[in-house]
Amino acid sequence: MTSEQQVAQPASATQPVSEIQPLLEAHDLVAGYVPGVDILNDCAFKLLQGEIVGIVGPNGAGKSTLLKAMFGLVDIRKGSVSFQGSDITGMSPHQLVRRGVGYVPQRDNTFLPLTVQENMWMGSWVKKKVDKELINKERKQAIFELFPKLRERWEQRVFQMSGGERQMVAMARALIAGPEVVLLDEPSAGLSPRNQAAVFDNIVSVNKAGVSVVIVEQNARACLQICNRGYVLDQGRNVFEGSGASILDDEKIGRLYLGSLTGNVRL
Amino acid sequence: MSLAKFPHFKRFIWSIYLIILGAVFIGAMGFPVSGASGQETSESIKGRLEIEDTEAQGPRKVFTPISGVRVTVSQDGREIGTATSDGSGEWSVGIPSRGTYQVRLHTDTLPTGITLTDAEKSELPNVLVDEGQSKTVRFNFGPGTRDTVSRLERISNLVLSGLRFGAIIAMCSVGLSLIYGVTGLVNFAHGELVTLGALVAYYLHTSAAGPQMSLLLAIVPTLIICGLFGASMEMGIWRPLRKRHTSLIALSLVSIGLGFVLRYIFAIVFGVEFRSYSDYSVQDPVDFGWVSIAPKNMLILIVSVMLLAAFGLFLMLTRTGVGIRAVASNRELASVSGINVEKVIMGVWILGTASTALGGIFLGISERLDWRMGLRLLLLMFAAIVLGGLGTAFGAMLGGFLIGLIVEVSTYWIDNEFKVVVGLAVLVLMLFVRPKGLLGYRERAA
Amino acid sequence: MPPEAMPVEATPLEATSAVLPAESRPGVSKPNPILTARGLVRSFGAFKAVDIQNLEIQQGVITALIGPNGAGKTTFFNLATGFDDTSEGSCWFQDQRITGLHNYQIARLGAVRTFQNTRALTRLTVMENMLFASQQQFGERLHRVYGAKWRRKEQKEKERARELLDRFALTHMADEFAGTLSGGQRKLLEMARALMAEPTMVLLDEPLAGVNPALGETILEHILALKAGGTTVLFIEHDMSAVRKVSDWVICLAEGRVIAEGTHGEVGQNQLVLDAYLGSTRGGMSDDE
Amino acid sequence: MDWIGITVAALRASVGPVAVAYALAGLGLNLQFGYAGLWNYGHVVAVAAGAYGAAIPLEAGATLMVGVLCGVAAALVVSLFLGVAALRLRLDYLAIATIAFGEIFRQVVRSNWAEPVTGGVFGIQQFARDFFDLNPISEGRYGWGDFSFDHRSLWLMIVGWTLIVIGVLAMYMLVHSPWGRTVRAIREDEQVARSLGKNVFFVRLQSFMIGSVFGAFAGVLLAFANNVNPDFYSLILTFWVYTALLIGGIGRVLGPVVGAVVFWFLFQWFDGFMQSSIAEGWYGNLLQTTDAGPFRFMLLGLILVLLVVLRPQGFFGDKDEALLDAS
Repeated sequence: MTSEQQVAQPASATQPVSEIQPLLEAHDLVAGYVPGVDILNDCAFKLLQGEIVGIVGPNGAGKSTLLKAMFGLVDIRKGSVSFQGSDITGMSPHQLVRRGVGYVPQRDNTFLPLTVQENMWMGSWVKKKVDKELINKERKQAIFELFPKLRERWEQRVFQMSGGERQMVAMARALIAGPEVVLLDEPSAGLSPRNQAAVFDNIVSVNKAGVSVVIVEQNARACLQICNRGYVLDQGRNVFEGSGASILDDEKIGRLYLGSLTGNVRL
Repeated sequence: MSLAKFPHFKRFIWSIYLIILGAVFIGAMGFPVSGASGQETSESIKGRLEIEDTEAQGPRKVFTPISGVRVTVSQDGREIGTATSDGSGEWSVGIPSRGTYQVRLHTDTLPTGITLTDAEKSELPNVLVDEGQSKTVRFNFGPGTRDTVSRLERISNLVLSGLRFGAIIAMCSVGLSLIYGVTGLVNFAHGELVTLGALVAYYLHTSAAGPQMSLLLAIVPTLIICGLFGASMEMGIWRPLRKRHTSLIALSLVSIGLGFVLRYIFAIVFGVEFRSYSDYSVQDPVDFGWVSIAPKNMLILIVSVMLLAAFGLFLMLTRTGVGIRAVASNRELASVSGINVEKVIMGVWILGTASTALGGIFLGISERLDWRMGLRLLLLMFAAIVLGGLGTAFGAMLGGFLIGLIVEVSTYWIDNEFKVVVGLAVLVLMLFVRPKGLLGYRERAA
Repeated sequence: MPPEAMPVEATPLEATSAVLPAESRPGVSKPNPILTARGLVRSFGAFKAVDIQNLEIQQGVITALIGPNGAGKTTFFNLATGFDDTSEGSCWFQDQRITGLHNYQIARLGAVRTFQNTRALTRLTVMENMLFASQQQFGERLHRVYGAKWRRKEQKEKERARELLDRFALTHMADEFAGTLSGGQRKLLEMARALMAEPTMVLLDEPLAGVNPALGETILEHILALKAGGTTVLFIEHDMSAVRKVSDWVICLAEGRVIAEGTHGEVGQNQLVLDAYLGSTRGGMSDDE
Repeated sequence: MDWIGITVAALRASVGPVAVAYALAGLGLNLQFGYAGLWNYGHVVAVAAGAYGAAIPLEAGATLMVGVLCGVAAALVVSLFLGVAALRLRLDYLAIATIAFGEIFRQVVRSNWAEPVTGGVFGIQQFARDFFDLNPISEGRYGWGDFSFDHRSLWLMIVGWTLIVIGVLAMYMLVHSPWGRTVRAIREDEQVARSLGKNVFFVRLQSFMIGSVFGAFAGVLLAFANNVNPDFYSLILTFWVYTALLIGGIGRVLGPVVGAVVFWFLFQWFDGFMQSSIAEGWYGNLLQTTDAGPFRFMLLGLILVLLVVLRPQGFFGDKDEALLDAS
């Protein structure tokens, strides 16, 4: 988004994944909402600079919980999360946003009674130094490049907008703070197929602009197609990890975990 | 015991303790503990006897007081009390309780040359006094050029009075609505915050033990004290309870209990009688043709409107203001956007209690002070925020003015004693017709 | 695993006595419809979440409702069971127009639904959860509370509940608070509870969501057992292998419309369905078997 | 300080007619709030309707039976009206609507306009002669030492505790019947109840109205004990009943009875303690004798706060069943 960010290199095949300093990493996470019930059991996750990583799995596998645990929305009972090499376990969301992590929740991801512009202000809340002027110019421009539709909707209140447009506002809200990485919780949920395709295209362009992306998706196949790597979760555990293509090609994984009709589509 | 699950237990207990101690301390220092607290009835009937000086020059009317006139108050033939008008023409008779009384002016005690405008009106047969009211009755003397009040005049006066009352309700309920918006708390102790503001100002201004600063000067420290009080309540009580995921209904019960605690502390330290600020307690209305209004009330109306407008602009235009609206609309999302929600909630508590306290001071100036003044306003504040839309600041402002207007103007047709009933009826009606309120937005189902 | 559960050997079609419709175009009429929707629309402003011209659900068969996220499957469920307000059109359940009826009235007619997120009544015991569901609670009417009659009735219902709990392997939990059950057990309880109401038709909203594969198999067996017992099943599912295993008929929704109907084989070949899922026309479909 | 005297006086209050009335009102509120989950902050309406409904016809010369029936009928009518209107709302709106309605009711009955019927601010006195004529106990004081009651109180207590025994039995059967199960299930999740064919609104209305009947009996008893005075039926009464309920434990059949007894014990004890300690000059001139009343109310408010925070299950309840704690 901003010029000081380099255009990241996709994880190169020549370098073993383990030797690069990961951007976001989680070890042996145990977490849950209700006391005594762990949704995540020793879950691990790693994201390298510039990657798009997908997290897929059946409903209730703990995909969203993993995302929320890394973002400080769920109490972590065991394990650790680190970002850019420093420990961020248990930090609250607003601290993480300041460090450069963005997050787009699945539902209720826009401020409905606020205008698009006000939503953007809220997204850039942590950038205290950034005055309205800057938002009006640089960042607004960058957002308009990604989501041209928001230009005409700028002064409109979000509750008057359609689902696809709201999803754009939600993503733009997370991006306007200029994060290193955004965590997207089911960005395509509830959208029409055309809008879904547009969302995935948007994610790719966001990534090209230098932001690493983590996506949790039900729509596994569409998601994995744009991912460098993917994790398959079940019952709060990692059951498979590999490049997007390798997950898609794995017959057994496809049948057992990807679960949807698309599990049978061969590309 | 559930102590183990309540990490902020100590802080909680300490803050309750400190709140009580602080209030008792201020009270003990500030209010001379008088035997007056036993004197629970404060209803009275009073008046000022004066005659227009028709020969006076200039645009304003000049009145001459009439002294030494005897007035008798009786009820059902029983004499309650008698008073004689003093040098400024004023008289006052204390009465035992609310009810209907007869007031008779002894025409034989009138100075020579002065007669009643309408000789038949030496006795007023139906003077209705409300609970705690100090009723003013008027006798007209002299030839009487304009003793009949036209309908238009009456209604325009009621509208103005309604706007004044509405401004006070709006000032007080913005805080209630915003606190509901950002935390979901239905705060039944909000009325006590109104009282607190009025009483702290009383301490600083009127009380013999206080610094006795002028009322206008006292407003600033009052708002600071009340804002800090709101902050300490948030820190000590509401935040720990929220952290513990206490249900909203339990929170509202806590607020009810807290309301009791505060209210009875007020009763102990302030006493149960009605009092007034020493400044601005009596002011003659200024006549503007159709309407007449006391300057203090005019000022309250203007200042409130200006402050509310400024607050509205703050909410619309500044980053913090938009942040407050953002937290009110979606707390979770605000937090993941990087907004320090706890900080915003704290800000709302401070702003909310301060503006409520100011509303309390205004109420005290324009009416009177007592330990239950906020409680009496509480349900009207709820009516205002439900009418405007729960959780929105603009709804509370709009609702406040509307409720004030409705309540006051209704007395044109309906008896005075049903004022509050009318306001509450509007609340109930609104809940049935449009629960989301006038300015509430509907969330489109996904 | 419950001992009585039917082994999944016979393909669903062989177990069906009902004759499936000959054609498989959207909105085809079926021999014995139990639930019918005509011109059913649910709109939010200009956006139509559900827009179904014509849809019939056949009695006695297992119908799967599939479609991408946001296709309007759950909204259709809500409309059919009275949990949402229909904007236009109507639904019939066994020749009775149910649009405009209250949701509980529809349930009393015999169409009982479950919810996507399991909803156990946590501070009631498992047994109470079951008994509560029964439609024949004599003592549920206030004026009978102080009579003696309902106790006998309750005893009978308790036996029936116990049988069902046996079938769903929950007997040992009968007197525990439902709040203490694990996620999978809650899912089973919810299904058992729906059966306790003796419905003629059950509408299951993602019965396999959030359950492990082994429990998933069990639930599928229960679904097949339901059909064997004469209950019509309509279920929403994402997992195609599950759909293939149990469903006789598949209906695919996308953007609120029925885009395809037929056996799972036919629907699986349908280009529109593939497009709806993929959002583009890449790839083809191949059946594993 | 006369510790024994204070304690005996407190004990006397804890079983006296007013505590009995609180227990009855609590039984009703417990059904509404504890079992049905209805956030009713206007329970005082039912109590007041019971009191006025009985007092007005009795004063006009109706027989005792007719009077009591009128009281109950008045509560039923009022709660039917309120229930039909308010039970469709979300629960925090229900709280605001009921509290507003309570105040409307009070202001109307105490108004000059209603004075010919309700007695306005003065209320209605001396209407319960029929009730006390039935008193089989001959005049005098009964009891041990300070723990004694006059024949009127004793008669009220006999009737009241009989009503409580009947009420507790009736409530026990009610909540342990299939109907009670439905009520609790609706509290847990109304959507599930609807999906299983239960008429949620109707069952809620039923529980609301039954709760009001208990409130009405409490009102009738209070009216016999203390005459009828409109300002007695302010919102505060509702919250004292809540406090009593919280002390005894929400959602348990005996909770309100235990709670009312403990509440009135504490109420009277604090009062006695404050009176004597102030009289003995414990606080210098910080507190006067007239402050004893407010101070006692303040302490009770504090108890309400601490109970909700620390023991939402009540003094005697089990943590797992704490209804208040669930978010």
